[in-house]
Amino acid sequence: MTLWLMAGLLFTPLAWAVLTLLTDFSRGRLVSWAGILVQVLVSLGLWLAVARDGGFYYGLGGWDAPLGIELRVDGLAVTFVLLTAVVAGACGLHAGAYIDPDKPWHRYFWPLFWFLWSGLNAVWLGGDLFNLYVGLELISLSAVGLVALGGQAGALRASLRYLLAALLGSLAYLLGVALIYGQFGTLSIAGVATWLSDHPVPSGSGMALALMIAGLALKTALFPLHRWLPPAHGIAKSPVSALLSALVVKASFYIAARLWLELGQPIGSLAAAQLIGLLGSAAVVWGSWLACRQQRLKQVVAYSSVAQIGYLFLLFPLTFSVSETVSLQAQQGMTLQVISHALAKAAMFLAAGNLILSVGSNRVDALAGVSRFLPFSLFSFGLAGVSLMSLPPSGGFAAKWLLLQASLGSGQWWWVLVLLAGGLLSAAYIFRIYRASFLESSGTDQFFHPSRSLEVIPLILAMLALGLGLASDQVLTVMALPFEGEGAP
Amino acid sequence: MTAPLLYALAGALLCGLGLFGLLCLSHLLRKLLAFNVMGSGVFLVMVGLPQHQGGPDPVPQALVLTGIVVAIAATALAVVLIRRYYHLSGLTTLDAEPTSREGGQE
Amino acid sequence: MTLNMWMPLFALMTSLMASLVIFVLPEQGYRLRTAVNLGAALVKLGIVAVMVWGVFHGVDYGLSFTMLPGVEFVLKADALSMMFAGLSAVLWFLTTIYAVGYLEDSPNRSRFFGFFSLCVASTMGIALAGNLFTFFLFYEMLTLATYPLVVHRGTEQALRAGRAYVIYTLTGGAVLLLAIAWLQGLVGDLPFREGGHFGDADPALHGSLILIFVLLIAGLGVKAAIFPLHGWLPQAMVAPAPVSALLHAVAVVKAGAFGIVRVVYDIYGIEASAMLGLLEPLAWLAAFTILYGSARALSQVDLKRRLAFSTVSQVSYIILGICLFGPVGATGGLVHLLHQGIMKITLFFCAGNYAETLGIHRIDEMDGAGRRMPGTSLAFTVGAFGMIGAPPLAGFITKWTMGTGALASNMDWVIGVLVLSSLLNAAYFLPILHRLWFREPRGSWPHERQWGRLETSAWLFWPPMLTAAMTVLVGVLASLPFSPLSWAELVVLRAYSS
Amino acid sequence: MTEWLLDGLLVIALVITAVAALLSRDLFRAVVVFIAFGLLMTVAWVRLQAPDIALAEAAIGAGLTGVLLLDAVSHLGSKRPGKRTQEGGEQ
Amino acid sequence: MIQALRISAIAIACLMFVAGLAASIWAIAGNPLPESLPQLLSENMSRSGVEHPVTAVLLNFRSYDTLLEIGVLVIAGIAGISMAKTTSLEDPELRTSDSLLYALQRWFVPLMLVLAGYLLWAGADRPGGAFQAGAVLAATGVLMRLGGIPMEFIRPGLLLRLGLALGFTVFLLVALASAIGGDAFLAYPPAMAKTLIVVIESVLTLSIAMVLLALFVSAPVNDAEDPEEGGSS
Repeated sequence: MTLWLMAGLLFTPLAWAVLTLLTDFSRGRLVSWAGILVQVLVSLGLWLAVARDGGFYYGLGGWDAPLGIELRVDGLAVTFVLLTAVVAGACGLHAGAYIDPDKPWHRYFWPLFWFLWSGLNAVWLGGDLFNLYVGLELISLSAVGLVALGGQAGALRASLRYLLAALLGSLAYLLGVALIYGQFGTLSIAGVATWLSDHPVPSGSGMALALMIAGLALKTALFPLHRWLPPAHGIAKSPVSALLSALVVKASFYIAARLWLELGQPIGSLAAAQLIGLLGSAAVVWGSWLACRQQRLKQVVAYSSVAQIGYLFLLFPLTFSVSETVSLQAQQGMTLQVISHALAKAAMFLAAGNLILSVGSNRVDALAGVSRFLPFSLFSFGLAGVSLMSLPPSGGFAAKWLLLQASLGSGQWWWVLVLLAGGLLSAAYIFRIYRASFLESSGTDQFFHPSRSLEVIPLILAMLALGLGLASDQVLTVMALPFEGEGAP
Repeated sequence: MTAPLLYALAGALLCGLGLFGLLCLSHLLRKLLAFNVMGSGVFLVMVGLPQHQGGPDPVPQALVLTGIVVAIAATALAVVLIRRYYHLSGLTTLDAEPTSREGGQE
Repeated sequence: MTLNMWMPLFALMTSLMASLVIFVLPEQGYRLRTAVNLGAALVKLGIVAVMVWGVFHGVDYGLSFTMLPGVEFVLKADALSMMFAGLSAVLWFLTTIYAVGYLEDSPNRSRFFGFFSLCVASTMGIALAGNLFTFFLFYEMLTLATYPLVVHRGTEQALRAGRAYVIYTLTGGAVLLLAIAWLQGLVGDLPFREGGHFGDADPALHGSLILIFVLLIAGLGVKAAIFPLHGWLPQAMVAPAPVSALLHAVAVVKAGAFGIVRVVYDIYGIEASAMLGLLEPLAWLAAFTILYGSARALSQVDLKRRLAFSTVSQVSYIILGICLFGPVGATGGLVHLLHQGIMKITLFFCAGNYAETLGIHRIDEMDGAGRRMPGTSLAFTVGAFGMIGAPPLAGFITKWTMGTGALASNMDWVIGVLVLSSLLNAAYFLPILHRLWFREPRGSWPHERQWGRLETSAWLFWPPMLTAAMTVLVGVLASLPFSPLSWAELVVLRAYSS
Repeated sequence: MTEWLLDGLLVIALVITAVAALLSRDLFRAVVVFIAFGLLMTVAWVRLQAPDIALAEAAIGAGLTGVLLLDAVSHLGSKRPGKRTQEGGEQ
Repeated sequence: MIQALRISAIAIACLMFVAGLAASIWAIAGNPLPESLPQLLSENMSRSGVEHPVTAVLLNFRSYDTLLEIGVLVIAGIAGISMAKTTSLEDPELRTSDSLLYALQRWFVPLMLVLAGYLLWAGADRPGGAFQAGAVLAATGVLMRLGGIPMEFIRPGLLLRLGLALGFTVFLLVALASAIGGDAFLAYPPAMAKTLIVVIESVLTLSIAMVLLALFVSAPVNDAEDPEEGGSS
């Protein structure tokens, strides 16, 4: 059974990528609906299986690590797989209605979309350093392709910038992998961690970890390496922006976090941990500040991603040389932040796309009167905003609460200030949008009303982000499941 | 000091060169060249370092083979993007940003 | 009893569901929306009435589940929660009636009533929250739900007020969150418990506890509009009259005051607060706010703005009362939670009536309005005299009880504050009454009154009449069981006996 | 000894061609030098006992990449659509 | 001035980076290797179905990597042709009348085709394989293209897309079949391993050549544009 689920998870996106390559956009849409259904079911099935039996390692091709590639299927991984199924599924459905099927180049949307999805699944489940590299490239290149799809000069400039940043990040990561292989003779993260647990740390491995994390930080757009992100996320089509902000940046962060949690304690140093935390804080402040100053709606949302990503990097100082409880709290906080930001940001980008479609302009000032005539899309945007401001009962709030507890518990009170200030700053840019939309400019409804299906999808995502806070204990229990060591099922 | 180690160190140097090029050169095709130089450096480290002690090792060789294919894919994609970008805007660099600067410059 | 377990949730859900249904209803569905609104309000009144009866007889209403590792989501009903819940249930009903009339032809009613119900749901949650964490959840939800109400008109002025409101309250919320998280990290999850938790706190923790108390008060003080943190309140009066009524009388300021009561009584415990030396400075601050608010009210020419500063002053009575460190004084403070609500909502309803019917916004336009709108003006007069503290109205009961309490706990200076504040109250209310009744109208009114018809729409007319009647009744019948005074005595009794 | 000399010379040549490819004033020449760099890399792979990579490098690294880039250079240098702002080869 | 400062700062940073990297490499080179993968590899070679270790790693032990890598290649191809001119590929400017090139091509093309075939065939037990063969094939195509030989099949139509998808599809089908018949995704039955690998390699060669060629050919771009959401409208 599990075999089938795994095969389905790895196989469907790739197969659907090929299938949709052979059709045009409209037929690709039908095919993709079926694929989304399959993916959601398979992901859910795997999630349930892991929730029941615990995690396991899965050796591809029947070869175990270190010779073959092993997938690590644990609670965290399947949670992210499920998250991807939900968010990417929603974006796919939205895109089906949102993207103009008559433009001939849009037929290539679906294959790229499915390749992106397969890359994401590969990354969530990956346990092999080089395989993660290939997965990352799969994600980056399809993301670049999606950004550039049918775009004008601005979109191409953004995608080129994105491509160069992503390639540089991958190379830095690969260099780190090369050093790791040179040192440990294996590519399996678990193998390295096991070896390190009963041997002294060999000299020179610090550089390897630093390179990998630096490369991944560049791909995650950690301040000050964030400058490629806002143009790319701001200029892409809304479903694409949603995918990029919600999932793609999380993939590289996820690898960095996995590496840090497995190897950070032996190899890392306090200074490095604090430095990364500091950069994350700077991202929170600087990203929010720039978001407040943007004139265009999607740029606001894109800069907000820069800020929200900053929170994630507080994981590094909060898990280094701290007590077991604090570390657990920080990990849980990070996970909730990833999930809630993915849901909320996807909802926000999709809603922003709807708003732009209705208003006919991407400027923030153009939103005047929207609250009166398009309450629905605005409402989704607002709900997603609640989660980004980390106000209760959203998942963002739960994450912030856990991170607060972790900071206070470890005595690193300076992160508390960052968390609180970040919440207020995000409120500043989100309320700016509310404010613009509440302004009563004219009494007539001159807006285009998008179809209901376009409006419902962001609303559902936003509701999920909001409700996550109430259900976070249940979500966290699945992630903390015991891991069943070696033996595959 | 063995020959593979020498190549690994040369790889390190090429990485640095490529990095410098990626950061400093403004012409997009030059950036692409720099990326390829840096990639070659990484591949040299990848193969050279493990072979320093153990002799020929097929695993990193296979990895590098994969890496080369990924690199050519990325390069080819970049070339297409650059040419289209040039076609639409007449620019070959990303430096001068005529539009998209309002409000949010950094 | 499983039903009892779910009762608090039902009380919460009535308005939450109403809000969701209203959001979905089309803008034109006027009748249906009104029906949903009033129906939900009535159901909620019923539920709350049952719970008041139950709490009086010692029934335990409680619901909890784990929300995050180490943190529970707790809803439970005790005497104090029922006080606030009862107030909001009654006034929600009346305000809804009023708002239906007030917004008869204005746009965005769906949005308005949706957030209006959401706001009441948050208030209910605040009342029924069983620990600080849950309290905070609803406290922030209230901020969000009220923002669209404050900026409802969509004018530049409204948006400015909304911005001030959000900056103040969210900053306060952040400070509060810090305090709560810190407390949680220090001592774990604390349910609200009569008598508090820190009666025997480790002396090593005293420093942190004092600091946390200051943060808690600072966070809650924003909504309670304590002196340096009150700036948003006068600005927020640009909102439509029912919103002001709700903001000032029930929801926002009361949420802050109620939170302070919770912290002092049910988290720190009154003895521990006194032992840590926290009450005295708070009392001084409250006293200053009372006088400051009244003094500022004197110079306002806009009617609603004057009422707003009056609110700043009146809410601090509650805080002053609980700081008196004695059962009698505390009763005075708590009962004002209800009394101030009833009186202030009367005044805002009347101000809304003047604005809506006659277009009056400034005090100097009110000359002779008493003859044009005798019912409304009568209600206004009752409310104003109540505020001043004339016997036997609601305000008198408060001031009398507090004065007695102050004497009992040897804080004689409070008497001075009470007297001075009453004089100031008189000084800013009596001129209005004089204008209403004893001056000639300056010109003709936009709509002259027709014989045989109410002075304004029935939706607008009856709510202030009812609340005015209540102002009289709670004063006259203060000694009956289930009157606000006896209920406050019950709360205080339970707080002090444990 | 000769092997060391060969390796040393090869490494030096690699670095020099890399520098030249990056810093050459003329873009066309830069690409040509880059192809030379690719050929040197092929030799380096042979020296590292990696014939597979050497083959791939010769075909892909030097061959295809080179042609691709040369084609791009000629395209970017010759036809000028739209506004002409920057010269291709300046740095 | 600022530009010069910036460049020298970056240069210094890169130098420090090289120094740090070299130091780490030096340190790592001095440490003993805890695990010897080559040994493990040679022990398992007999079960891989091929003689050449690199091919075994690429197409058996780490075949998932290769599968995804072909995915990367196909993505690049898709992204490339998504920007190609859809109407006419035959850009007259591209036709070169260079007689040298023409002569070269007459001699080279058949030679290169043979070379590609050899590389593919050799892959199983000697250096060589799908990538090299595919690259050579693509290079042949490029040469033909530069020589102005029309290649209708590269037009972004169904045929091209089929070609792009072909290698990947076969690989995927094998993977799926192994999941159905065998015990894991991508686990070949040992008896059929060699056949399967050869089949996969052959179609991969075609596909790789196709993708690279498509990327080369699609470089001339179309003018069609979408309105930008995030642009400055």
